[in-house]
Amino acid sequence: MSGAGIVIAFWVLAITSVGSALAVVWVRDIFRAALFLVLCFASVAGLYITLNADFLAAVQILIYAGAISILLIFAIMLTRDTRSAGRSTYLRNPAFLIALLLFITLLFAVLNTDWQAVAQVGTEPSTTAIAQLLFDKTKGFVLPFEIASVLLLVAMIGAIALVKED
Amino acid sequence: MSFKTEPLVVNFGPQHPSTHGVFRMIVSLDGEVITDVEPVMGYLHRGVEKLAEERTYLQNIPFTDRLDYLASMSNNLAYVLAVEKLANIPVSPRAQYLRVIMAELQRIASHAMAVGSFLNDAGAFFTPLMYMFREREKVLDLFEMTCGQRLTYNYMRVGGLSHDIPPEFLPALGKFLDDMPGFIDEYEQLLSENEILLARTKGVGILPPQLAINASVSGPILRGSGVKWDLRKADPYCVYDRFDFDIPVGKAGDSYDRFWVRLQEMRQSVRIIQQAVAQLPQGEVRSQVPATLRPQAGEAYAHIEAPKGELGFYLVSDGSVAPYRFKIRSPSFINLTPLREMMVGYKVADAVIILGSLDIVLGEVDR
Amino acid sequence: MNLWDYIYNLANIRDRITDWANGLFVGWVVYLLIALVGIVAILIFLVPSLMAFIWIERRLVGRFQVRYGPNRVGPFGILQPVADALKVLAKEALTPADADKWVFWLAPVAIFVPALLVYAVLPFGPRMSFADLNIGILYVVAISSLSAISVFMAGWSSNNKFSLLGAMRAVAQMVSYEVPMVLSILGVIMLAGSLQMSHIVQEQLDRNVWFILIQPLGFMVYFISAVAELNRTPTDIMEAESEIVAGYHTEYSGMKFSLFYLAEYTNALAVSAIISTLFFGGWGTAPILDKLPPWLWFIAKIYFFFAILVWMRGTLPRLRIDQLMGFAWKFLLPLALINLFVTGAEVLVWEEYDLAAGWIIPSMVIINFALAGILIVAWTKLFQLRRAWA
Amino acid sequence: MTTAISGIELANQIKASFAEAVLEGDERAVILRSEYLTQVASFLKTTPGLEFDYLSHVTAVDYLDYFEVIYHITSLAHNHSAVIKVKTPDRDNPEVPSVASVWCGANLQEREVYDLMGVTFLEHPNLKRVLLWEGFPGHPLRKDFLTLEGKSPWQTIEPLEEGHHVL
Repeated sequence: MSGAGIVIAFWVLAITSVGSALAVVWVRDIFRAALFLVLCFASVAGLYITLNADFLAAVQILIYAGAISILLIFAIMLTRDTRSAGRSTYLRNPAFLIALLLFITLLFAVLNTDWQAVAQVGTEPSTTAIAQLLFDKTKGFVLPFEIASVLLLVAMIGAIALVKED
Repeated sequence: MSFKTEPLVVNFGPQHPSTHGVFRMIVSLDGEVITDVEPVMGYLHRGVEKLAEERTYLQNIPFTDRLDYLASMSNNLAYVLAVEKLANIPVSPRAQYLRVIMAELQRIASHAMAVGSFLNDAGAFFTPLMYMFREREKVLDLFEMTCGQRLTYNYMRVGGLSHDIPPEFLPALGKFLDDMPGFIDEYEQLLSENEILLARTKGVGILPPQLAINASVSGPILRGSGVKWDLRKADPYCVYDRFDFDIPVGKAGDSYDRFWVRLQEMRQSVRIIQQAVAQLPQGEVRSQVPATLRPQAGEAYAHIEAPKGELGFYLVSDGSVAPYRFKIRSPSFINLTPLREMMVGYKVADAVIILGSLDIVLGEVDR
Repeated sequence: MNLWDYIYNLANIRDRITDWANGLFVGWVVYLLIALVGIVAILIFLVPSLMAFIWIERRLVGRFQVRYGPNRVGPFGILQPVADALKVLAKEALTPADADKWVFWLAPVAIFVPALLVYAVLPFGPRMSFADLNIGILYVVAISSLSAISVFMAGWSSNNKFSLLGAMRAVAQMVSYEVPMVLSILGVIMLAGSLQMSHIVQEQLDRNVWFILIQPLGFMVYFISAVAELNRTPTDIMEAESEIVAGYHTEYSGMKFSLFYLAEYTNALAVSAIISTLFFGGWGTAPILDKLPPWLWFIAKIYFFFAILVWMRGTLPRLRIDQLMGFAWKFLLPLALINLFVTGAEVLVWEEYDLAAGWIIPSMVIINFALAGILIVAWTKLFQLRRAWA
Repeated sequence: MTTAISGIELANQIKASFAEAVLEGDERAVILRSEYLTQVASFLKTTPGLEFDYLSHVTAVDYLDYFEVIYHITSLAHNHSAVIKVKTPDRDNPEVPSVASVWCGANLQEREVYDLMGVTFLEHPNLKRVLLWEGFPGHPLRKDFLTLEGKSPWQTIEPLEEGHHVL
């Protein structure tokens, strides 16, 4: 792959992802906002591909664009009146305050982090490397991984138990 | 834990693939569960009862063709029976037997359509419907041979039939009767043990016998609920008392039972026709009736077991050439009475199955 | 290299073009050119295949339904898809007055793009993939999960209650069937030790066993869930004609509708291809006819599985949504999980004794088929006990 | 064979319980006073030996100076049938009590009679037009329907909005 193509792809994807993220916030129609979120997720997946992280890209599509957005859509579906959902509420000012605080924190973090730039993007497929990192016998993360799965399972069973009618 | 959800009101029809014509159900849904149903009909109302008051008794026969257009012979029969009762007109034995043969062939054709479109409603992609069309086609060929028509026959006359059957009719009928039981066996094998069909229809749209009787439903729906009531046995008309046949009844009163009863009735119809052909006498098929019939003032109610249920004609005469009152007791219309009770609590997808199992024809519902 | 070599493996043509282009152009032009060649090659396969599929479906369903099917346009009605396409193009593209116009117009495109993207990784023969990604099958799963969103876009934007009902059903169904589908694929992935499509095929050819033999249960689960994702009968609840008119595409007409229609066939083709790849040895040949090009074998397998899909459509009635959901969660998911456990154990055995031991594969085939049979029967019985009418 | 119970015989049985209810009884039918209709109906439905549990049909006839509402009832258990009738003298405002509480099969049929003949059924659960649309002028099965101001009913539909009719 040539450098020029990657650069062009990066800029297109970067502008799309930032633009769609802004659209999520600004668009009044809540359903369209969700669709822009999907677009945002997808362009982030594209960014992963330009970094040769294809496993991560596929997972990004599968989980974020595929599953999380479906969850959002379900929530919209259950919303009583979506047409008026874009109107401002009494929570507007507190929300603005919290968002501002978060933004300042993030900005602070970004400026204070020592970013390690890599000269050359890895060309090898990253799937095996990720598997090595996760499941390696000595320095892997098998235990946290399993704990996370158990946690999810418990949450799922709990949810089922909560909504079960009888 | 319960959620407060917004009910969704959906209009099924008047233009919808599964309402079998222009019928409308206003269905309130909670998610996919039906909470209320209101049938709306009349989109095909042509005012037949009013029109018939302006025409002679003979001229009214074609109107009856257009009520339940899938069972015109039965409609003809019920109407001419009512006129004969009103004016005391005798009918020759041969005509009686031919009437029975035609009515039973009509029942096979109508039930074939009912079963086929019921399965179509269940979601089978037209295949059962096409198979059933194949069988109905044979009956229609027989009718075409008899009276030249394939849908609106206008074959029965007051005092008999419009004309005798052609000579090639009986051999063709014999072949049909030989083949038909095998086909019914095949359909029974293909359909009544299909796992998906069972899952979709068993326990769906249960109509308890008490409610069925109270709501005046008739025909396969009443028998599907386990009530052994068939006018061919209970109040024999024509020569039905001379034939040996069974009345199939359902057990649970669900959609499957109604479907099953129809399949079995096709079998019984074949039996009746076989006996009728064997006993068929020679002779005239039409007695002398004046073209402008003037029955004496009075009233008469004649009913038959049409494919869809009790089809009755209530005629009031004032001594003129036209009926003073021409009332049709249409089974499809009255069978819709317990629609709400049958549907509430089931899923949207069940609604079309239940409606399909009722087998309504809108020409008859709206008249 | 003679002509037969080029026909036998079409990748040789691509290599030839690459060599030729390398001498003429700079790197990125060659890159684009090869990509273009690949896209054209896929379209050359896809467009006639779609037309053939439409024709096959209509013909076959016609035969199932004791009628002729299309037989007027061209010999055996073979030009019927062309006539269909022309008719559809001439139709008016209606947009409902209260529709969300942007989303309404975008949805047909959005449903067609993922359907097409899947073709990038299908291995039509040795080295004959557009992009032989090393995450191949994961890519397929990820991309096809996007179509749920497109369906919901169509249903929501139409502003029609039937469409919305269809869309709600579609989302619920697609999310549910994704789970057993992925779990059933996992068995194959574990056996092959790779996500790469060509590697999965090569593994089957090297070991001389199609994975259907070791993964009968996985195949069954995958097949059913894939059919459910395709929304064809008996699982076409999201566009159930007799219930909700046409579901999410009730309001679509003309070319926009035909995009949905084509996407359905494109997906059906892709699913047939994936089934052949994962379970039936991909381009692998049968011993007698191994002189035929591998890609022809692959296409033949695709058509075979499509014919099975048509058969199912022509035969079965439709399930209800709760039954369909119950089937996914209570029947397919447990079976897929059990299959996963068993396969895991088998992979360990497989690695312990090397492949040379001749008894391994036959015994695994026997064990797996017996297990699949027992489980299916046992689970069905269990299901029947719970059914109210049983 | 369904036995038709003669009106005279049935009238005597009804008179035994409701002396006032019967107006007359002829060979074909019993004619009841309309105010007793519901009581007699449930009497006919529940009395052992009669048990008319099945309402075959309900209809009405316009005899110009009065309406006659006719009920064909059947007993599935005993296989006999009977006809009961009610006359409504007031032509402008004909009223009959509803039997839908006794036989729910009367529900749709009484609506139809109301729709086409204009007989009001008192205490009917849902007395709306069934075949014609709400707002249809007149009741078409009445003998004087066509003299309705010399205007066809179709000309009476008024457009609600531009191009939209609500039927």
